[in-house]
Amino acid sequence: MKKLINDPADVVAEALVGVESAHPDLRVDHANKVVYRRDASRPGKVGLISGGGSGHEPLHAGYVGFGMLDAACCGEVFTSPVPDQMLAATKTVDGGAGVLHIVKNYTGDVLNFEMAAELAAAETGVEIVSVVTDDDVAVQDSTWTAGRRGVGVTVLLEKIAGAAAEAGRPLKEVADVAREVNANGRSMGIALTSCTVPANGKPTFELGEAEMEVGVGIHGEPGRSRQPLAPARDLAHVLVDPILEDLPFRSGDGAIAFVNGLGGTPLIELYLMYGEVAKILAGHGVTPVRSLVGPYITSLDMAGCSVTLLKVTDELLRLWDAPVNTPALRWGV
Amino acid sequence: MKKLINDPADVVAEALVGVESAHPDLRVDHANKVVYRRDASRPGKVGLISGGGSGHEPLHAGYVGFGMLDAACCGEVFTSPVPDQMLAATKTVDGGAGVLHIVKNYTGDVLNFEMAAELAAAETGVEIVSVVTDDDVAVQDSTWTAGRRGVGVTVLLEKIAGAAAEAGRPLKEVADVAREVNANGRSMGIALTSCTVPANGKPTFELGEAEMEVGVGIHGEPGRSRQPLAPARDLAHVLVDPILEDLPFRSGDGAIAFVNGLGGTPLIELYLMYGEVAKILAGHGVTPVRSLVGPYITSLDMAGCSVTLLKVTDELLRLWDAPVNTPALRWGV
Amino acid sequence: MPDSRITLDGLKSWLQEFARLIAEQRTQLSELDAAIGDGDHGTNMDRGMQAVVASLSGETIDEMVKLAGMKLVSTVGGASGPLYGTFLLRFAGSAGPTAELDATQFAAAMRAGLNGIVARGKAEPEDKTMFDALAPAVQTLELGVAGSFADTLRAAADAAEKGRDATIEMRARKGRASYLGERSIGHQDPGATSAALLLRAAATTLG
Amino acid sequence: MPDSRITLDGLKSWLQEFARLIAEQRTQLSELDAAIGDGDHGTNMDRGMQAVVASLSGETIDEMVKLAGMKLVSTVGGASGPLYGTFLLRFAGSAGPTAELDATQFAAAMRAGLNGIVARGKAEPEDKTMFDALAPAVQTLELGVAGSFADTLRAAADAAEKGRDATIEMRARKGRASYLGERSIGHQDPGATSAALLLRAAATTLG
Ligand SMILES: Nc1ncnc2c1ncn2[C@@H]1O[C@H](COP(=O)(O)OP(=O)(O)O)[C@@H](O)[C@H]1O
Ligand SMILES: Nc1ncnc2c1ncn2[C@@H]1O[C@H](COP(=O)(O)OP(=O)(O)O)[C@@H](O)[C@H]1O
Ligand SMILES: [Mg+2]
Ligand SMILES: [Mg+2]
Ligand SMILES: [Mg+2]
Ligand SMILES: [Mg+2]
Repeated sequence: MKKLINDPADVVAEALVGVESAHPDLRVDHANKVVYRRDASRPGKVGLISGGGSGHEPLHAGYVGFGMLDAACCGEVFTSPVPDQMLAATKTVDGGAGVLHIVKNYTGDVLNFEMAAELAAAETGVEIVSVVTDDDVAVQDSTWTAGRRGVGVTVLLEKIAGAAAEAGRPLKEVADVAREVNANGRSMGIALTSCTVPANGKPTFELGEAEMEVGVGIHGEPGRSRQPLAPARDLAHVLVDPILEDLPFRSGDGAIAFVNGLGGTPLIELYLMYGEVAKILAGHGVTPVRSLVGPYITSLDMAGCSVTLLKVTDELLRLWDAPVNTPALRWGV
Repeated sequence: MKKLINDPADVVAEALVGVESAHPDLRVDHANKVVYRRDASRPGKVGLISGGGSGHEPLHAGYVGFGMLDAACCGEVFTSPVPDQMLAATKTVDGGAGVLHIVKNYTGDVLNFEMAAELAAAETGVEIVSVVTDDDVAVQDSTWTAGRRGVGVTVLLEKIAGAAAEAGRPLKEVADVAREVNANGRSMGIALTSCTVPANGKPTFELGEAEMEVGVGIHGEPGRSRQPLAPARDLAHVLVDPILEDLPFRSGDGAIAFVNGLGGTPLIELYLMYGEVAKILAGHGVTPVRSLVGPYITSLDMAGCSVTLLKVTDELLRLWDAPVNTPALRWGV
Repeated sequence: MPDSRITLDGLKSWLQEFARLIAEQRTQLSELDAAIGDGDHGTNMDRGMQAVVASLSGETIDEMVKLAGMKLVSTVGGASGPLYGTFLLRFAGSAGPTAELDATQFAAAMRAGLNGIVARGKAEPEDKTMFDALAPAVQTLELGVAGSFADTLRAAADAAEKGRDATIEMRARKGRASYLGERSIGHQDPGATSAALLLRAAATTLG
Repeated sequence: MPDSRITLDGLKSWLQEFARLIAEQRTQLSELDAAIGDGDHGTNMDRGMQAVVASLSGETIDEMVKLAGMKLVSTVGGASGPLYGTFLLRFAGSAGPTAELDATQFAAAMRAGLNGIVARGKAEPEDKTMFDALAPAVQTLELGVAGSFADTLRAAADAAEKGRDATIEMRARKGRASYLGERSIGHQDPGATSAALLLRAAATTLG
């Protein structure tokens, strides 16, 4: 394992030291490992919190700021945070208009957020709505599983719901927008290499020199199948086709097209993939009205990428375009 | 070699297809492999062009846009572009106020930009000033070498000179600002793994499981020495100490502190490194008044990082803070 | 069953013994999880139970067990934190502010705990989870066996281990292992394995 | 030396033979570059010379060689593109709009080309560059040797090869290899190697 770290046990705590030094607009509660907007809470604004295991940076701490999250709860690497963290965050960001919990659909995350919501409601009466993202089409048969995993759509949802909250909309509406994003977004990923969890010191799984894991999860969970590595133009089909099968687009629909790097894949490859994805979309008459290309929800140092497509209405697009000011997404301000 | 590509020979051309689809604000001249601001040239504004071998994305194409570059000339991977590209770019972006060439100090880049400048001057009489970045303190004895390599400072220079040009300053002043940035910035990098050039198909160099290359170049050039991999807190000294020796800061000085990922290193490690760098700076009384953390000048899939420190005046800081709207750097707009 | 009073100290020993077994089998639990999950179940439970035993206190059973449950929730993370935590919290709620439980009250508290796990995790039989080890054990405690309370506890621990072993052939439908689909078959569930340790610890300390 | 007229066709053959030798030794040139540079010198030169021979045209020597130089500049990239390109452009300028060169004019054109390389790259003797192969060859052409022009050309090619070999012991002070410092010693310079091929091609085709 070759990493820029000290003791593997301290990775998250020490990365948060760096986040705090690098971003004066953020405030870090080191005891609870929660990253806050410096100006949280804001009276009358719905509070947005998210969180999960670390190792997916910039998700979630990189999305804390104006127009997006009010707080991010950072668990240990690939381990969901504990309820105390979300409890503290919920209480801190509550500006009287309630708090939205954005939770990726993993049993650990769901249960820990759920307990936090119960505790917070019991302690303070704050109104909480949880929205769970489950956009990973790699997990198929959902009556037989814990349900689809939450992946790339989470980024888009945090931005769009964040804009709705920033616009002063009430909790119910912010939650409805969030659910609409989740319902209209799908993702699929492939890994070219495994990630290496610092505490384990060795790759989570082994892949042959000419193999890829199709449908990989962002914690290195196995996907649909292991297949021979193929040219980018074929990989784009491997990623886009199952999404289009699952979420029928009609010719003329607009989409936010998001090609995400998993951590170890450089931007030149992601742009090349984006070109291939755009070609396939054009073939289906789908217009990528907005794009996002880069490492936005990663799996430590895993090489590979994921594609997320979000079918958008004019309203969702307006919210996407609204100003945002976070370490990882910024425009209009 | 595991990459998201088609034919290795087509990587740059196909990545540019993706850049064009993803960024409607940019225009791509595919024949010349030049990326332009859609609104170039702007009458009366000094034109800024840069370029170099590809494989360092987002540098340079990711810095084309309002407040930064007018055009980026993309060479083949790690091969400098040819004069035709800079000639075309220079002619296209010239708005009557002259053109600044921003060139990283590698013999190939310098010579090709130089020929382009001569050809452009001969053909159109456009006024051109070239500023060469040479900030890599890993290359020591410069009377015995082709001089220091241009690395991280290039990113900061493109931003700051871009702001000066956007503010309508004349070519001489824009060039002076650019030279001031180069004179006050230094960088140092380490590699944990080699990069793999698509056309070669195998790593450029070999590193043992517990080794690092100290002072590596962004094309995988050898550095000062090969050393055992060490904890991040020691690596921060390996990177920052030679910079501070070379560019004496006085206690109270302000700096832009830039921790750059080389392509294969995830953000969580870069933030951890930033925390370590900030501690060392604090020990010297140097205040990181602004930060930049992420993969901004990369070496394909190389794991590792570099640190760049730029000593700033209020004026440089104002230019840094000025609005910018490019794929990779955006704020204030 | 007048020989079956369970005291505050007895419950303390139970949790300590559970912590000891978890620490002892930590690597094994994580390896089971690595095969069909994310390889952290042993680390998670060990971190939690060490924190629990380091802070064991309280004058009544509900006080002590509630504290233990909260501690587990605060330190484990992952799926097992809220699940085991809820188990203890509901156990405490059922036991109430008392210093002793009889066998019937103990079985009722265990049932309440199990119901808490189900309420939280929605596990059904044969989903390949800790439920599959706990459910037969709780049923054994409720029905009792011929002989002493100690015999019942041992029978419950045996039932838990049988339930644990039965998870090998199951296809996971809950938790991370469910992503594997068919490929989860043939592996023993880590949560069921730690649950069997909880019952074995009870047999060792409460009988 | 009335036997030493160099025609347009002769120069064409020269460039074609140079392209052939580069293509033949492409891998070897890149390997030399991999040791002390970035491993692309063979690829760069081959790409460029293939483009040159594919577009050879012109009625006069300056026209043809200028076109060849421009083509090289437009297709090579890297350090060697502008350097070899400038060499040919200056050669063309010195030769002028003629269809033939005599030995003296040829030597003068070669000197002009070399001066172009120096003007562009600032190389000094023993910087471990193409200069170290070209300079002794040009000098040989200027001085001539006893015998025919063909003998002079062969002597020039020999001088270039000797210069090339001498780069092995030099420490690079120009180009990418200079970053290696001491560690550049012991490796033959790729640019000097291709320059020796240019002179060998001249001996083969112009003599
Ligand atoms: N919905 C559920 N209901 C009951 N038990 C569950 C459920 N989901 C997971 N589990 C149990 O949790 C165990 C995994 O725990 P652990 O590895 O600590 O958490 P995580 O999966 O978050 O890493 C599984 O072996 C299983 O027994
Ligand atoms: N300043 C210079 N003057 C003369 N020749 C040079 C100079 N710099 C480099 N060279 C020559 O160029 C060769 C390398 O060419 P090439 O590999 O094609 O370019 P690059 O170094 O840009 O990859 C070196 O071997 C050397 O002979
Ligand atoms: Mg886990
Ligand atoms: Mg090169
Ligand atoms: Mg687990
Ligand atoms: Mg080279």
